[in-house]
Amino acid sequence: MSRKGVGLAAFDRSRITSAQYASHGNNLRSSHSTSLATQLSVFRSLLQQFAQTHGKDIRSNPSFRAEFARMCAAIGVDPLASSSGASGKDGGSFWSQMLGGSVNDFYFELAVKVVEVCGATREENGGLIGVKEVRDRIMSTRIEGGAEITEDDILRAVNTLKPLGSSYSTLTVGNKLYIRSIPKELNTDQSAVLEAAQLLGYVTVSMLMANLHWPRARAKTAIDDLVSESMLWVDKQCDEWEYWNPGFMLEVEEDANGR
Amino acid sequence: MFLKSIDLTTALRPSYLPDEVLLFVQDNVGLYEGKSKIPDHQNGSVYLTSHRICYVDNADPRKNSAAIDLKDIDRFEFYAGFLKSSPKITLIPKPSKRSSVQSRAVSSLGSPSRSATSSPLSRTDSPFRVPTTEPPPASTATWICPICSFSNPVPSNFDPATASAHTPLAPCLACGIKPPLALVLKAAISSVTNRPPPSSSQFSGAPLPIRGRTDLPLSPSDTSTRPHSQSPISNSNGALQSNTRASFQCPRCTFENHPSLLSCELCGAPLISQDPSSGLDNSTLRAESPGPTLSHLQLPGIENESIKLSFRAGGEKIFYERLKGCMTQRKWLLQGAPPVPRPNRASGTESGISWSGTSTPTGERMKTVGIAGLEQRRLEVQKNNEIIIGNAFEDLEALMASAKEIVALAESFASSNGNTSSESSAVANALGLVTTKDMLGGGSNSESLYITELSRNLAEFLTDDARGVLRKAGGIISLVDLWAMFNRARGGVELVSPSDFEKAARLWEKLKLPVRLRQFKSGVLVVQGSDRTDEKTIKALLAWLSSLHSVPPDKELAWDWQTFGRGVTAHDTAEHFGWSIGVAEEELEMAEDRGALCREESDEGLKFWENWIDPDQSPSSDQPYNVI
Amino acid sequence: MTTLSPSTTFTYPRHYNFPPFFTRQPQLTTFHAQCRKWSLLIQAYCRFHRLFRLPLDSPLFTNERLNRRLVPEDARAVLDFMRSEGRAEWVRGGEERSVAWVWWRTPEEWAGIIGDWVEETAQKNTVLTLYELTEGEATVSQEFHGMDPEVLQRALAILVKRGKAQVFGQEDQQGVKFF
Amino acid sequence: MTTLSPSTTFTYPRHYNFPPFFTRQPQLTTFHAQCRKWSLLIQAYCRFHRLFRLPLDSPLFTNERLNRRLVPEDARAVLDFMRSEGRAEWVRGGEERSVAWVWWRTPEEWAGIIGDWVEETAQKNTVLTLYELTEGEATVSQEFHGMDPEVLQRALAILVKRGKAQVFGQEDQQGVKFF
Repeated sequence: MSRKGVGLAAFDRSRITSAQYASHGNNLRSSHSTSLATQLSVFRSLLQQFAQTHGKDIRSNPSFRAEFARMCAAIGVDPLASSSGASGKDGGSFWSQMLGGSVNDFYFELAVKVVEVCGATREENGGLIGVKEVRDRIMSTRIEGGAEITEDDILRAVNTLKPLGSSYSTLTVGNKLYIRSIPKELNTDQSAVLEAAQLLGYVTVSMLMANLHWPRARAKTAIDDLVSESMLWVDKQCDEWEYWNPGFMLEVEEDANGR
Repeated sequence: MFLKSIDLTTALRPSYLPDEVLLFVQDNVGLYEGKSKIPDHQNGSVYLTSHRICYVDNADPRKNSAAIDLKDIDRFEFYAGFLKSSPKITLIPKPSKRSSVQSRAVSSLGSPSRSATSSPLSRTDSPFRVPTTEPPPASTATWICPICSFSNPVPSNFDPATASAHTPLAPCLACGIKPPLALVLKAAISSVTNRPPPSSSQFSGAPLPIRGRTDLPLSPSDTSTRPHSQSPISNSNGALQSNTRASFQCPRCTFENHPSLLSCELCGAPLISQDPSSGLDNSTLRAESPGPTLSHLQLPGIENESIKLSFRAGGEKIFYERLKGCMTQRKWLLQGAPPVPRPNRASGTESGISWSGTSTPTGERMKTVGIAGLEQRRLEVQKNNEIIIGNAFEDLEALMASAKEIVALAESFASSNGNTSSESSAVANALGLVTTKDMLGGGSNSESLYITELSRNLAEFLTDDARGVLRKAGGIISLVDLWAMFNRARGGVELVSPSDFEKAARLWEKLKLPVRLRQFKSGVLVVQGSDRTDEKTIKALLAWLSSLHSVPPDKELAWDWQTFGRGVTAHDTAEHFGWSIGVAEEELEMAEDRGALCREESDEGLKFWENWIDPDQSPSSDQPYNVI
Repeated sequence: MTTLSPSTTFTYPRHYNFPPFFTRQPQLTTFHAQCRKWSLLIQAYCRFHRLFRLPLDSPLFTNERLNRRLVPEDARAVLDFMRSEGRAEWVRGGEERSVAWVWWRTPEEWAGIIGDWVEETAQKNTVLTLYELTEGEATVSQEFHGMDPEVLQRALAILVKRGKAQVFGQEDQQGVKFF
Repeated sequence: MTTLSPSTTFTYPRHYNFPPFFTRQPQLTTFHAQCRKWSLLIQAYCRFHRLFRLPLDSPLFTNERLNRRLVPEDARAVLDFMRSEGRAEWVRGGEERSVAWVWWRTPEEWAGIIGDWVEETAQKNTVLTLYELTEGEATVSQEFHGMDPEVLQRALAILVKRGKAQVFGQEDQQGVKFF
């Protein structure tokens, strides 16, 4: 606006232009909202049609499920946020209304199973359990033809538990994924010990001192802390006590049956 | 007054008779007697069940809650409200002197509300479900799509007479493009001329002999008009009812639908009465009030006044529909009747693609839908048994693309008008599209009725003595475990999401329910009775620990256990009080924090003892002697 | 868990090959979990081999392959735990707490089974000798066939208390009448 | 509290047999009470055994009967507490903070005691060798008999500061003159 209006004329002109701007703003906004409306209806119909053809795929096919969840995360939408039952007056997200809760029910049901497995093994592993072990236990109780469950599903199920208080979370120690169902965190020494135990299934004080160059006292305290949390079991029937990770109870080879 | 007082459960909700099923809940409702308002009955929620209508007051539920037995109601009228006066339903009691059958017959006939369908009269008691057979080829009108020349059936509820620019048209099945209005009009009119006489677009309620008629004149692709943005409250309580799920019977083909469906799965008849305007809060712009046409007989000398229910926040139409369904079913008579068969929810949706495609006035052409639609059509024909996941991903791509656009638009929409000025949000509101991301993903964060009902339901689940969930958990249970237990009890269907569960739990305090949510220092959330306090817990712990002074141990102990007693682990505490180990740890650490306990770490794990190191910290321990 | 496979060998659970399983865990909560696992294993083992008594030096407590052994005093701790669960009892007589009854079926359960069998075979009001009950052909197919005489006594004593039976006769020639 | 019983063995306070006494208490108030109790015990122990220095791995910190132990780093925390009370000091040299002086009697108190003794025995203005002071027959009955030479130095340094004494001579042949 290089031309600088002066005096009353300027005053009028500016009022007119601001009116124009306002009206322009308005129709921009209305066209905006209408385009939003069309987009919303298109999305609704697409979702509806998608639900018809692929609703059950989500439940049965893990790779499809992973892709679906990944995309939702990509656009920052959480289909699991609200219950499917909440398709009430103004509750319930598009997803739950349209997909009829097949996504919700699958993940929440899995999360319930995870909570039950963690609860049952709390005594023997102190609330720290490998995702692989959780999957094995759930798969062993699954009825035939039930949905195939992957570790990725379990991690996603655990993440849905966030709003229920901070006790459930997932963590990686070394190359292994764990689910923690207790609020206490592991300190660096303790996770280093657990990581070392992943190799052979156990650690000894001298092994830690040799590999991690720790003084005996430090190795001993880290191990004792884990033992007192039931996160390590001790085998005293060997010359140097071996501290085993309880997760290995399931991984010791299958064939070694009988004496 | 035929209002009776009712007793409430611990969750301040009407406690139901054994076979009574809750059909509908609606909050902020007021009661009128005759013309005048009933004092302190003006703000509560009304529960419609198969036997009664219960009113639970918000202010003082215990004192002024009331119920009306359906069997006392002679007839009921619907008043859709005008300008400021909110919609009401008037319940006229039976004249107590003579229950003339004649007047009853008149009344049941006399209320053909304007609603699209009135339930067929000759109802066999157990509504046997029509088998979902492959619908026969459409005999109704079809229009040819100008784009892909696919012959689409004219939606059965498309009435050429009242059709106008506003009537939503179903897009073409193949390419998803909205047809021009003229084309559909022409097709519909041409079909009307050559169709058999009783062809009024609205299926009149002629009594249908249920058995044997398989070739129902159904149009396969019946399109229900644009479902109200204000979708009816899914029978929220029904959905919450874990075992018997109240279903909603379709007035036209008596098919048992899932309460949350808007149009019947089988015949597509709209489950709630039609209302052309699709505005969000349609209480203001209402066509004409569907009042009863028949002038009701003035029976002289009715002593008890009629009761009016005034709905101040909508939901009256759904209430009216459900009440009508109830009154016809007269469930309270079939005391011993077998329960309504559960509709199988997963009824094959393969058979009919119920497009609920909506068209918008501007009919903007959507490229992506067209092509994807064509592709989908071809695949649909070829793919009957094996599932091609490949195209599923394609659909997923299309779906996600449009979702992405919405999110982008929603964000730009919010940012463009910055302070979302009231006027622009009003526009958005009017168009029923205040789409923030959470509406798309997380559902509305407003305190919906669903959450409050879930909250009450949860409180009941906890405190109901038969199940004794809270009692068995020792009076305190972690929120995660409760969530798992609650969903486990629902048998894996319609599960409650953690975030809704937590929202419901946070409402207990406001709803003055007997349970509380509590957060420990470590962040763990637990649920406990509202009367539970730390002091009581500490007293219980100390009482137990001091009792160990007199219990001789089974094996030799190295310390003077008469003086010091014994250390207890979280596991021992959990076993003694019935807590979970997690809860036991938290309570012990709380007691330690308050100075009542001290800890011993050893290879036996962590043990807690009475605090003999600093005895004057522990609350006035009754032992007079100072040990140290 | 172990399924009672009709095959000849008893299938051990996977944690039978987990070395620390044979060391009494110092941590009390861990030890409790260890006891629960041993209790299930011992019951399954005895059910499979139809053993009613288990000595502390039973081969079950030694895993040759791992060269690990649950030493008697730790085994005693486990059996004490089972006693608190009502799943074991120390056999009186002989060395104190060295052999235990393992109730993979409690005497009450045995009483029930015998009672049902009597009802099914309509042998009420008839007299059966104890020998007949556990060694006779009639009961070959029954689970309580070849049952330990002492356990049989315990079961019958329960039936007597319930007023469902009456035991008479002396030492080895005892008979029982069911009502 | 513990009385300096003339008998041969040191009597431990009752809480020495209270297992949590050996675990560092996370709750602050309880921890302070724990430190105060340990401080009194350490001082009594050292006074009884006439110890001036205490290493972190001293037998005092291990209770054989309870099979419990105050681990070195917790012991260090207790001694730090005593240092803040003026009842302990880390011995310089050697490993950092691994041995501490225990002032069951502070150097000032020692200076006072020595000063009084000198006065009583009217040995003012006479010269005494350090050795004589702590090892001589004259001081057998005195508390500072057999005192740690370094502590003696500290005590005398205080007297010098107060102008009550004058130390001279070199390394091992030092003497002191009192005024």
